[in-house]
Amino acid sequence: MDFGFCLSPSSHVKMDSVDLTTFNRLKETNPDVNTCIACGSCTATCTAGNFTEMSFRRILLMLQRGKEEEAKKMIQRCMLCGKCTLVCPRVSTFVRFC
Amino acid sequence: MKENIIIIGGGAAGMEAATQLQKLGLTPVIIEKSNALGGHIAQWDKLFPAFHNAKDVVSKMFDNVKDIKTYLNTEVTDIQRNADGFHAVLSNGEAIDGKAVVLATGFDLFKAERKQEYGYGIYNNVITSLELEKFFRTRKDERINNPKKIGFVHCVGARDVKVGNTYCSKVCCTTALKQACEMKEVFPEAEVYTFYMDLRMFGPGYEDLYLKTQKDYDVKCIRGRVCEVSEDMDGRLVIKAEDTLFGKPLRMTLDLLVLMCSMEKNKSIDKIQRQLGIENNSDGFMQNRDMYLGMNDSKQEGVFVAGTCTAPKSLPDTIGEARSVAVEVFNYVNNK
Amino acid sequence: MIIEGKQKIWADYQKDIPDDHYFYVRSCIRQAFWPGSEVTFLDITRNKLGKDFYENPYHTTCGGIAYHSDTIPQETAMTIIARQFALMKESGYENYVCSCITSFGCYTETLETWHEYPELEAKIRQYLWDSCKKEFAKPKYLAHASDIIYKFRFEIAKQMKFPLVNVKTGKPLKVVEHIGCHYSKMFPSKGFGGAEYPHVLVGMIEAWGGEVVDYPERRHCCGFGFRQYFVQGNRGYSESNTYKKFESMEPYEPDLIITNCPGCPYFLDRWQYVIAEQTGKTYGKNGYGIPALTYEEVAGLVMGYDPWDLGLQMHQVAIEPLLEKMGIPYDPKKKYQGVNGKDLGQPQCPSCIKSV
Amino acid sequence: MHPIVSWFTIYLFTFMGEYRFKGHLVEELFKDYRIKEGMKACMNCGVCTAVCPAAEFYKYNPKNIINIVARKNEEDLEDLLKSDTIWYCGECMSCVTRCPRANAPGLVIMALRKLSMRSGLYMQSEKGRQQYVVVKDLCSNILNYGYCVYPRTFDYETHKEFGPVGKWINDNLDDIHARIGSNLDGDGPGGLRKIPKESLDQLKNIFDVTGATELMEQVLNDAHQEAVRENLSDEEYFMEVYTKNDWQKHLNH
Repeated sequence: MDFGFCLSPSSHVKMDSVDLTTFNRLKETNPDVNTCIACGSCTATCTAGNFTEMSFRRILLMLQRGKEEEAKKMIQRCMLCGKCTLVCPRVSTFVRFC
Repeated sequence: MKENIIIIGGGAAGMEAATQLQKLGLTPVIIEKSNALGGHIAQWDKLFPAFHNAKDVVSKMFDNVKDIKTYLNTEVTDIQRNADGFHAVLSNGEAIDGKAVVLATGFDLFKAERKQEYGYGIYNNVITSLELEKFFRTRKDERINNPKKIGFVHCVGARDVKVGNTYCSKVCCTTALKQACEMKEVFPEAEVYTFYMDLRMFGPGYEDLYLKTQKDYDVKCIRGRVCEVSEDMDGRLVIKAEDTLFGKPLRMTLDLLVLMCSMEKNKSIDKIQRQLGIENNSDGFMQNRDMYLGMNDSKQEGVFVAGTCTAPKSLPDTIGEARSVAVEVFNYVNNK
Repeated sequence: MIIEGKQKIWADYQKDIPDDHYFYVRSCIRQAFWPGSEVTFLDITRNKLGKDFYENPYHTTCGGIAYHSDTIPQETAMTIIARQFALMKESGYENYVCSCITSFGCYTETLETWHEYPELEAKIRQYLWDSCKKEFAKPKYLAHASDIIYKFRFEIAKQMKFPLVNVKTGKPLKVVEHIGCHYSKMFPSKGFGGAEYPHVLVGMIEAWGGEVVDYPERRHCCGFGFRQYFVQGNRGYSESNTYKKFESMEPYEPDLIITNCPGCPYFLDRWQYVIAEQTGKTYGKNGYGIPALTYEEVAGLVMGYDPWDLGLQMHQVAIEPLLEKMGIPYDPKKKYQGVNGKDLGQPQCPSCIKSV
Repeated sequence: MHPIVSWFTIYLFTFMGEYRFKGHLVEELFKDYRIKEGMKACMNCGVCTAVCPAAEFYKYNPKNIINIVARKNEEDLEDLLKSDTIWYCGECMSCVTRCPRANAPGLVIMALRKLSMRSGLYMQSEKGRQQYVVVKDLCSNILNYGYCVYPRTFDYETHKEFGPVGKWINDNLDDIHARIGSNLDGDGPGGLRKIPKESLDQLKNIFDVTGATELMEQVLNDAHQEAVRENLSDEEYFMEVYTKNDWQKHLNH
């Protein structure tokens, strides 16, 4: 029977089932990915971020919350200018991942 | 006996104040309600930010006060001002006179069960930061049974209008990170999460501790206050929070949840405090004379305050105040 | 689970309500969907417990559902409420009890708001006079009808014929309690047991021999959401929230859900049917659902009322497995009969969830 | 001005980017007692979003609502009032229990919704336009029968989840209520009794003096104008709004 509505999927980040494979691989080559303090400097300075939703700190977060596809999509916006690396207070060499 | 300085409270502030007063040539008397000196810090295992043994610091303090007259298991039951200073009646039936009174009465730990949604005292695997510290000392707590996932909740009983404490309890952030690292040391396979609103790393080496927590210990800090804790079929804890940096609600199952309980004013001193005419500040702690130049002075002549009786403080803060109060008392007695 | 921890909270959150002489106000949803519940409540309180519960025929809806669907201003809802209070005073009562949880929330919110903003109270006083020429009054005590049953739960237990026990195994039934959100979430001190571990239904379950199930989504809303149900396009919200609760309670295999809000049992009942139709999933044993009953219905069952007098045939989820577990005799032929045995036909059987 | 003319003006204004309270939205919003009560200061801890049934499914975050309102910025508030966002909340008030700053996002939402309706901005969102359905159903139930929900206007055909049992109840309404002990449409006390005319008149008076009538008529008229614009009868427009379910658009993936 068509009721005119249906069950909606939950938007909760389900930490119990998040797949961290990619993030952990990234972490092995550069432990700096763990040290983000979400200050937003990378996003504020990002050349691509002026025109798109590109935010490096968000990419790191997406990878840690099981949104790998979204992260992959966003990372394509990176123009490899390297400004994020200059401004990061935790000296993350972001541009290397992109 | 007229040169006595009555120090109420034998914790870090009381002991250190007594030590310095003695060096300045006065006669401090410590009145401690419990059966040992040391206060809260004696129950602690390691100290932030560099994991020093609390015992080392405390035992030096014990050494310093070993010649100072100390009453244990004793409370002040009544205190009156007289021409020479103060007359205090003790619970053991004795009475002492003193030129000045130092209130070093410390804090009470927030009773975690008051934050009902966290289920302390209801769900087995919810413990407090103090209980975890005891575990580090004794390695005995049946609730801590090789946990695979551990969470720390910041600001329990702090920054919370609903429990009546709007203030920040200052030391819990750093303590949480310290304890998170220690848990990783004890259980290297465990995943450790902290749920914070702001990480207030206010002292020297504290920010380094934060960096180390992330980089070396792989502790995951999630920005969001834990909203609700419940228990599943297996007795594991289900928590809800918002991952506020990600902007989405988050759910997670944990084996152990540690509540970082805030400091509250030690209320067992309320009667004596009233007798001395010391008011509370807006946070419910004792009001000092001035926030900057009268931190250890009170509005009542001859009554001084030191340590966490006026606000949440770290151990170095407390020791600093204890030394400062000694100078204040010394000047007061000499100028009288 | 450490029960003493909860008991301490329950002891802290006890409110003072009188045990007699109430002005009783009905619930729109309870009357429409569970009419047997109010009939039973009044029969228990008046005839079994010998109390005075007066109903004034001039009372109306409190407007709470319209208020929370944002169709009427706050002042309108408050003036309707003031009119109800005025009727109470006119009838010579000062204890007010309502059947609806949304109402209870509105009454509490209104009284608290008036207390905090006296100028608003003055405004409503004037509105009441302008519109109804009635004298403004406030109740001395405000209670929800489930508070009354809670208060008399042990007296009811004394008259109990069928405890919440499985007669075949002798074990207590596993009962999920679901509290209406507006009972105490806004004002925790106004509910028995507070907001986090309400005792109002737990107390009934324990007094009547059942075992309480505490599951992770216990505190979650049934999903009514007012406008989220009244508009068909929004009902996915409502259904999804109920689904979330059932997924969470499923491993505990509850025998029964008891509610104190009139809306929740409707949603917890009907969404089980819709979930079954849409996904094939049922939460009871052997293709049945889990009955979601009002506290009056449960009180009636344990006291030996006939299930069809209670109106349990108005639930979509079949009640028969529960009746059999409790050893309550029933006549299947009478389930769908009207007055004097009039044949009313039978509802169709749904395809995925058993209804008989 | 004749009411019809004034509604039409509001409607035209909305169409041209004009609306009531333009430039005064913030001022108007902060007159609401629910803002006074529910809006303290937010520290972005997220407990409201964590427990929120709407945030679970919709693009909705109560904490963001509080932050936008706290900014007191006309443009931001206008955007909020014409969005679907404010209509996702279910008013369960679970957020109220938990907020450590004693905010009540649920009450703030109620104030926002009222202003969205009064300003006419609600007509610019799918979920906002639904107020027509809710107002029409609930207000007429109250004014005609004295109940918010009344079984004779609760129809199986538009509530299929009422189920086969619901259909059976619908088909045998008088018999079933008589069997179970309701006093359906009867005199005197009892469940579903006929509410006396005197009481209904008083409800109407209350609606008139407290602004409910004005709000109701505005909503019915906004809907009528929109129906005219879409070349639909009021009934067709009602069903369109009632059933429209662009659900994927609202989900928080």
